[in-house]
Amino acid sequence: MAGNTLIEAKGIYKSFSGVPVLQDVHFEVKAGEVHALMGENGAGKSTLIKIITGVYTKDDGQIYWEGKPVEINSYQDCQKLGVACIYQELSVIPPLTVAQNVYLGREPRKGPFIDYAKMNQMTQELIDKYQFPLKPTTVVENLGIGQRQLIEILKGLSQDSKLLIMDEPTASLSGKEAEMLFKIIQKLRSEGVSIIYISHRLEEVYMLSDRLTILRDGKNAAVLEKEDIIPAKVIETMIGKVVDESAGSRKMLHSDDNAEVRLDVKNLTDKTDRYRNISFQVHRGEILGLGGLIGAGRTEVVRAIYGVDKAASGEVWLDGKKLNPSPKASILEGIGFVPEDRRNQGFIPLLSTTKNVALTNYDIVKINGTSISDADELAMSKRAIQAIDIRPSDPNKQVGVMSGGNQQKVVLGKWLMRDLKLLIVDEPTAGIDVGAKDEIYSILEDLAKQGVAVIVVTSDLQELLRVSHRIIVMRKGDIVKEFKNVEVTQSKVLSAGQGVEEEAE
Amino acid sequence: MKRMNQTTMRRLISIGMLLILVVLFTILAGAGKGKFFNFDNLIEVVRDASIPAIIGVGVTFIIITAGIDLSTGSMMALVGMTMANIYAYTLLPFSVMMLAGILVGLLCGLCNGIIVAKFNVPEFIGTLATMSIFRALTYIIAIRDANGVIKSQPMNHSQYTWLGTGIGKFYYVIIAMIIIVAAGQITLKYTRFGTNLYSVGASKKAATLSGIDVAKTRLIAYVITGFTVAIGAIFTTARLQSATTAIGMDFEFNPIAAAVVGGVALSGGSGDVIGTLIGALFMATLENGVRKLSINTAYQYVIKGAIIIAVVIFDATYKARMDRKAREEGAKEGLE
Amino acid sequence: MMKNFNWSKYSKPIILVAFIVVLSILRPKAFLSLDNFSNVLWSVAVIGIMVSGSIFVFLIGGIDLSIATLCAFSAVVVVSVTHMLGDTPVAVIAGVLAALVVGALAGAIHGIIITTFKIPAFLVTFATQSIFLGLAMVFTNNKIISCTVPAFTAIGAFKILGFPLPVYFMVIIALISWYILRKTVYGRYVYAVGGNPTASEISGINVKLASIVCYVLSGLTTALGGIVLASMTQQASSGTGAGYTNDVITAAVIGGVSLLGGEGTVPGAIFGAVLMGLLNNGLNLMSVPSTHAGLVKGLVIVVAVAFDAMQHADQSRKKVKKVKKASA
Amino acid sequence: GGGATTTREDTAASSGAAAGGSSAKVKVDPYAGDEVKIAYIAHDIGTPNNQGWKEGIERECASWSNIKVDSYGAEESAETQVQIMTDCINQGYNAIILQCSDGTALAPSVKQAEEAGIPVITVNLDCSSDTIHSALVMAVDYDAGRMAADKMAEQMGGSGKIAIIQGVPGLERTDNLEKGFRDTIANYSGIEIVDAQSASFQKDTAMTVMNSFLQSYPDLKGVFAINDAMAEGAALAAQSANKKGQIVIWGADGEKDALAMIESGDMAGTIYTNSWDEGSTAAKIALLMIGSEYDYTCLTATPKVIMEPIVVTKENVGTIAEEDRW
Ligand SMILES: Nc1ncnc2c1ncn2[C@@H]1O[C@H](COP(=O)(O)OP(=O)(O)OP(=O)(O)O)[C@@H](O)[C@H]1O
Ligand SMILES: Nc1ncnc2c1ncn2[C@@H]1O[C@H](COP(=O)(O)OP(=O)(O)OP(=O)(O)O)[C@@H](O)[C@H]1O
Ligand SMILES: [Mg+2]
Ligand SMILES: [Mg+2]
Repeated sequence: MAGNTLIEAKGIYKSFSGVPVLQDVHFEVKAGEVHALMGENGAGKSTLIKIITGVYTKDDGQIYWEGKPVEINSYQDCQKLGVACIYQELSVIPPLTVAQNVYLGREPRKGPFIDYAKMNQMTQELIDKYQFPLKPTTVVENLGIGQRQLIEILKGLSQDSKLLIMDEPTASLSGKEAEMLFKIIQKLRSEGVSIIYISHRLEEVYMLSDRLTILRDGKNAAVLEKEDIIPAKVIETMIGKVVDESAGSRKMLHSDDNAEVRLDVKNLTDKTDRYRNISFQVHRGEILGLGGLIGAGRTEVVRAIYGVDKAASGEVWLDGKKLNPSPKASILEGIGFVPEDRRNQGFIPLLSTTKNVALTNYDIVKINGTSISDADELAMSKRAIQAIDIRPSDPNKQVGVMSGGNQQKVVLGKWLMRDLKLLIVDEPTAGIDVGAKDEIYSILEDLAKQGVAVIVVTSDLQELLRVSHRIIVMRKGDIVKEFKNVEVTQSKVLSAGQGVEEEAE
Repeated sequence: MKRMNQTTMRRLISIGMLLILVVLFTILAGAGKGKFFNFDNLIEVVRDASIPAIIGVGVTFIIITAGIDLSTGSMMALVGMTMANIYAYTLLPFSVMMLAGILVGLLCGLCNGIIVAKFNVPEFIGTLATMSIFRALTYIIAIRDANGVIKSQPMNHSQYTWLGTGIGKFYYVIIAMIIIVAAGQITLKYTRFGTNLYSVGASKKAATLSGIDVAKTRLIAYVITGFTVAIGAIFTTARLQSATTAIGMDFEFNPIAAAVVGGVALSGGSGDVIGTLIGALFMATLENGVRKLSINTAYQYVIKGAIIIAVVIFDATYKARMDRKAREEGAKEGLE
Repeated sequence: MMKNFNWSKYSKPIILVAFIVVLSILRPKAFLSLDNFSNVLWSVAVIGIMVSGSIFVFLIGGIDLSIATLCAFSAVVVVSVTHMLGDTPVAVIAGVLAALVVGALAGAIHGIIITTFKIPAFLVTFATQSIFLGLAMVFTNNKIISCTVPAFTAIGAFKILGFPLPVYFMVIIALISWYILRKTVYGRYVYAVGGNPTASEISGINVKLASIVCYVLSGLTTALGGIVLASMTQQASSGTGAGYTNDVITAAVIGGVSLLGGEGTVPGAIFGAVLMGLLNNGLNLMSVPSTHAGLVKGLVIVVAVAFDAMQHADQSRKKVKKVKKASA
Repeated sequence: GGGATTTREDTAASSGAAAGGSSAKVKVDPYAGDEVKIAYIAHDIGTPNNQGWKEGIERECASWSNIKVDSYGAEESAETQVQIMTDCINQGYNAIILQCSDGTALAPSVKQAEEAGIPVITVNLDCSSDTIHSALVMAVDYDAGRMAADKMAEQMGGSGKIAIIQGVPGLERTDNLEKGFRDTIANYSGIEIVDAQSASFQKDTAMTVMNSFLQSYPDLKGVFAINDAMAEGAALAAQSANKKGQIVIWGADGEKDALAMIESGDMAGTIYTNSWDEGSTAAKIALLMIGSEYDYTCLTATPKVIMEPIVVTKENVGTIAEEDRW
């Protein structure tokens, strides 16, 4: 199937602020293949993609298109060649409609004017073709992150390109949408379109890719042919150690009903009906998984528990004490919260790791009179960096320019510095590499062992099964199912989320 | 479709607020000849709004890209003084004089664009600097009398001053405003450039990743503003029948205020030219109406400020409600 | 060695030193004297005082267009109250306190309106600018009210070690402001709120309260600026402080404060104020005609800020060669 | 630019310009108790002079209950002032007292008002000379500059260095004042004008400018500031540099504070005009014009009422009574 070399990047160098990110990288994609690009967080995958698509200027190296050297200085240049790219950081424009976003810069025109009727119709055709839950005229700012990801994908698909690059397209998709995407990818491949596929979800990569390039610390680590893509080997090449990635169907860890109840949520109901009568408990040392499709209302529920949004009615009790939730009160009561939208809600991009880590912890940082002890603040951030291996390990690095995975570690790291009773994590590993994922899982498990109650909201079914002691599935604002001390499979959870009862039960 | 209704609703609300203001002044200052509410006075209000509205079209483009232009007042003076020089020292036809003025406006806009978009100087400070540069250039080319003292240059040739008048009370400047506002609105809503403006304003990074030439888009917005400023300068000098170095002094906040009152967010990515027009009308009504109250100037300032605050509070409260509703709609849509 | 030099870090002191060197060469006698430095500092004192407080507003991504008229209003308040209470030293103290209260109140009103209704600071302060001007006119009946009470004029003119009091005020206020921003928890919160209000909210910061305090601090220093200005000129009117809004914002931005919020330091802002003071002083000493001064000033500002912006952008490019060599 | 300007032929303009004439004049007689309203349109309502004029006008009219005065400020902008003029014409004011921001720019509006039968009395600044209107009440700035120069030269003993503190460039009034001053100083061979800097009419800026003058010219003997606020600033700066009374500092306008500083020896002199008097004179003329048979179109020039500027120094400052200090 795979034919001649379509695009080739040779001897690519790139550095930011003097720190080398890519060194002598070689990367080659053949016509009609799905080529996966893997590597740890910060390995330089996204940077390589941005160089290929002209967003960053390379420091050195050469790119060849169908064997001929080309200069790509802007995204338009690569569009002309027939390359489309779905970037990791979403590039949808919130004030525009879905259709405007999909055809941004390529709007169908009548004379000098945009032909909106045609554009909406073309978008509707695309939506129908791929069956995405979208409407052409919806303004994007009113949509959630998952839907925005779908728009981004639609935009890439609409370009009929020879090469489609996808940088972590499934990071904020739930199982159902991801399945749809995989089908689309397979269809495109059969039509001869080349695809560069970046993901931290290994099973996707194994399933989809024809070849695999692994980057490590900004250098080429390996190029594997389909038959050589063996999970253990890939992981080892990527991160230098072996991680157990096996999971599919397994028995829940034992969830002990007799353990002390830490969190008791009673009849929580939303003002605007995004969830209703939510009641559940989390015990000491228990990891509760919260599953469901995009838009099931899980995020809203956990935000209400933590106190970012106020629920219309219902109560939240922690260790037998009724809470009046607000972020500040929650923090002081021993609740930690990792929001799903990392970039917009998780951290302060302009500030350093140190200041981000310390932000929620000034009640425990040493303060002389009114003056923060810089040394103590720094020591705390060094502890966090050490505890979850944040890279770069420079505590003064601006978090805004760090890779997504490391940003997530910073967001999580600050909660590990305090004594927690309850930790809520919403999509904790979106866009995080296997190694780091594994670390995060073990951090969550460690916390649980220490008696912390943990709530994990995740759309990654594998993850849900991997970490949860008990699973609650939500659908359209209601709790529809609980899996406790039973055998669960991904498909059972999925069908509960979709509202399809399995006959097998 | 829902969103369509929402913008329409908001538009209706802002028109409503304008009308309330008109009614308020009609009650306080009276209707009929010599009062607030009569044709002659209302048409003057529109006339007063037209220069900020015309220049506001360009400024709206810039603000939509999350930029700002503080140099429009000085730019007006420079354009005016350029034309005054041609008027005074040459016998070139007026059309050539006006073209030269427009050219200067475009060049000024280009300067701003280059400083801001190419050299990445923050908009506020970049255009604050050009504000003093353009004013200084105006002084330098100012026309001086035999003693070397700067003087105002009359430009009272009837072939030019007709621009300052109208067909009866339908002033040409109002007609120009309607044309420019319409052109601006169409550009904004129905061309790629317009979409690009919104994209750049919403997120420069996302716009870059979508293949939009961010620097070029911003630059063109500044150049367009240069054009609208030149048009504003032409109508102003035609009405004043002269050009002075003081034209446009402290003017720069007027179009910005018109835009912002009209719902163009300074953070970029939202608003439109019609909003700016309504904002300009609102500000002009306020200025004019407060004058009719026959109260001490000092209190006029207080009342003006208080009304603006009251109105924006109302608008913000309303907008917050609309936005929440729209998000809920969006969320529901996602479920289907 | 030189190649490793971190230009962007030191660009500000370098620009300052370059300026001083150029002026020293061009106008050695007039420029290089203690008196002149004292004068320059004195002329930037008011801007320095005001920018030390306004920086809080800029750091949370706000802006204050009412600086000039609030300055006028508080100047009017201090003088009127002093007159009202009989021009005694105690009256002066009462006047100063009254003006500070007015400033703090004005700031609180700004903060409350802006945060409660989520209205852009630009609009609110654009409106209050008009209100403060009106109030200043009401209180003075559009006149200049002068005040030559020694206890009052001393605020602006009394000298210690050759430097007038306002210079010390500037230094003290700047130090306090620097301390708050650099050392206290509240300072950390200000940067966080400016950098990402949503994330700050989730991190348990009372974003609303933190923002209101920023506006109050800005109001306080603006009022103090007004008091000092009134004392320096021995009078107050609705025109006191005209032009200071732009001067304060310019000083802050030249000093590296981002009007988008989250970025900037007090030393930077003071640097900006001093640079502007030196620039004005230089233009005066060089007898540049006022018609041309704006041109020079504008160009210097553009070049200085563009230079700073380029330094940021160029950082990455410079190191390339070294990396290549290392890996070759 | 400089040099001679070109004349453009305009056949259309001269005809029909004064066509409307005084026919539109409304028959009212303020002295007979008819309701009358007068508008005062200031360049900037917030300055002492403008306030002085305003109060002069108000005092003059205060004794008549049938006369109403409204004051407007144009925020230092000719464009705004033109808008207010149009507004006042529409409002049907019986007379307008106008302090032009810019004589040339306001000329069309003045013409329009007169054509509508509303007498316009300009104060302090004429509108362009071919715009004939009811009256002009003014001080002659050029002459004032000359008088200041002569007196200053005398005080300086005919020799020494002088620096000028200017206002905002390009304003006709202050430019004329400076011109008169310079022309006269040129007659004194011993006196040299070494520098001229703008302080934008601001007292605090003037202090800074004065400080740099003191640095640049240690032997500076005289300073002429184009308005009193700046002269006061210069005097304060001299005071704090321990040069009180050593430098001959002059201002212009004659506001209250400046007179006090002359008394205390901080300033050497100023040009005094009585703003109240000017204002009330303008108001008197306005009342005469309203409803009179008087037809301005038959004039060949605008009638001028010259308010004689008075040179004030320490010797005669005492003669200005407290109630004449504005
Ligand atoms: N604009 C930038 N400025 C400075 N440093 C940057 C910038 N973009 C990326 N980097 C740095 O370059 C390195 C590589 O980042 P890149 O985003 O390419 O990683 P990645 O492999 O895509 O990681 P992830 O899997 O987390 O997306 C990181 O260390 C990151 O901090
Ligand atoms: N900040 C927001 N802005 C706009 N819409 C939002 C926002 N947060 C949530 N929504 C919408 O509310 C709906 C409910 O979302 P919620 O995030 O609670 O669901 P979820 O089960 O957590 O799904 P997800 O997997 O997307 O996180 C979503 O469809 C989303 O579109
Ligand atoms: Mg990446
Ligand atoms: Mg969620």
